[in-house]
Amino acid sequence: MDTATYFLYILISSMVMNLALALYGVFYKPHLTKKIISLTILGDTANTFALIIGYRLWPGETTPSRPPVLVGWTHLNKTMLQQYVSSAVDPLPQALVLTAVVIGLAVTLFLVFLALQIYRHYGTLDVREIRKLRG
Amino acid sequence: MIIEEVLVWIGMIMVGVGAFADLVAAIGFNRFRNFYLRLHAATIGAIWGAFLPLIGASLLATGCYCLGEYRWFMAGGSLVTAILILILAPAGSHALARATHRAGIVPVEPCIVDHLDEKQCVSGGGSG
Amino acid sequence: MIGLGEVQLFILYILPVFITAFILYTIRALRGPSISDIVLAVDSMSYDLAAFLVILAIFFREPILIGTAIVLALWAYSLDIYVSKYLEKKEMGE
Amino acid sequence: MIGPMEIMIGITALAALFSTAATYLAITEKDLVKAVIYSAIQSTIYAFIYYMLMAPDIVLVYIPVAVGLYPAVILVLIRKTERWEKD
Repeated sequence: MDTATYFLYILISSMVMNLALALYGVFYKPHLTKKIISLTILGDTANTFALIIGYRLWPGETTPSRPPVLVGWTHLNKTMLQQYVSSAVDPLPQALVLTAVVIGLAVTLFLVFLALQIYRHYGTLDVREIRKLRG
Repeated sequence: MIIEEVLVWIGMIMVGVGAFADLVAAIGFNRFRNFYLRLHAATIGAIWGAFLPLIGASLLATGCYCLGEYRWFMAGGSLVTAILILILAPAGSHALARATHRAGIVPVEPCIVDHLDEKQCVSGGGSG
Repeated sequence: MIGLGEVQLFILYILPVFITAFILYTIRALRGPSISDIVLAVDSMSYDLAAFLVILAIFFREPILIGTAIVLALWAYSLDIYVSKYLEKKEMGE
Repeated sequence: MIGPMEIMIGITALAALFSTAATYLAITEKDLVKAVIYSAIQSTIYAFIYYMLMAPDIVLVYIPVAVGLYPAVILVLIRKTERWEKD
């Protein structure tokens, strides 16, 4: 196997481990604040998967792949444009992730104030005690 | 043409010294045994490890023609980052040390006299 | 005349020193005994990471990558201030 | 064969391994303030991974949100409720 592919497999395996740990935190931890922290980690890991899909390996041995921002467009000719297109990463997952990060912030703020109201109403944030208090 | 080469050499030397200072600060973070002792290592890591290589990167980007037309943008960005780190890092460390001493969560261990709070002073804390 | 190849080779040689330093910083940040140790370690790690990002931008020859370092330095400082205000037992707005 | 491309992707993989350690500590920590700060370490490492995946605009948005605003908001929540997670 190629060495770069091996390192990419290590990266993807670590991200899968992060996803499993965050899902464990969301499902099995009884405290609501810990659930919110795990939910932020879960969202960030999903965004990282979307970015890994759009990544491209280096086109040459010493020419790195470029970010999808066209710098120096004032004196542009056709060969420069061809070289840019052949070495830039995919911009579509980055646009999607840019939206998802901000929406995740809004969802987290809503959950934080919901947890605050739960604490004012029940006096605790433990899920087991809240379930006990309901009846 | 000689001035650009001198700028690139000075920048490379500054980046090398910054990397070495980074290593020294990281070893100090792992070798010191108390929070108030680790503040010294944090000082080295912030000034010699971040401010100096940023200035060196600014000089290197100024002198290197090979970076293209946008090397002035790179030099200005790294210079602004260096000046911000020079202002912000001591302020942040000082605020954190003051809050830690007021909260009293870390005992002042190699201590001779503590004028702020006498109860936190652990006397005879070995050879600090 | 020093070209880009010599500068890139120098950055490749200086790279393991930075990597060792970041590994040691992360170890201290993960096993610090108190909260202040963790925050101090992540603070110093963020400042050094800003310098490392600028050096990598010179290696990649991309001027658009410079702007991330200044953002990282500023918001690591804000993390310091938040945790200090929490430790001093004050509300966040004071 | 180790070239510059393999070195750069290797650094990214190493950062991903450390982010897994930070995530494990953030999930299994009883002190919630420590959990928040471990989450901040994980966010810093993720920002570095995004940088190495050539997404500087994502880094510009992600650092203020995940290093700056998430710990502030969750520290306000912990200040107003309770700090320790009971077993």
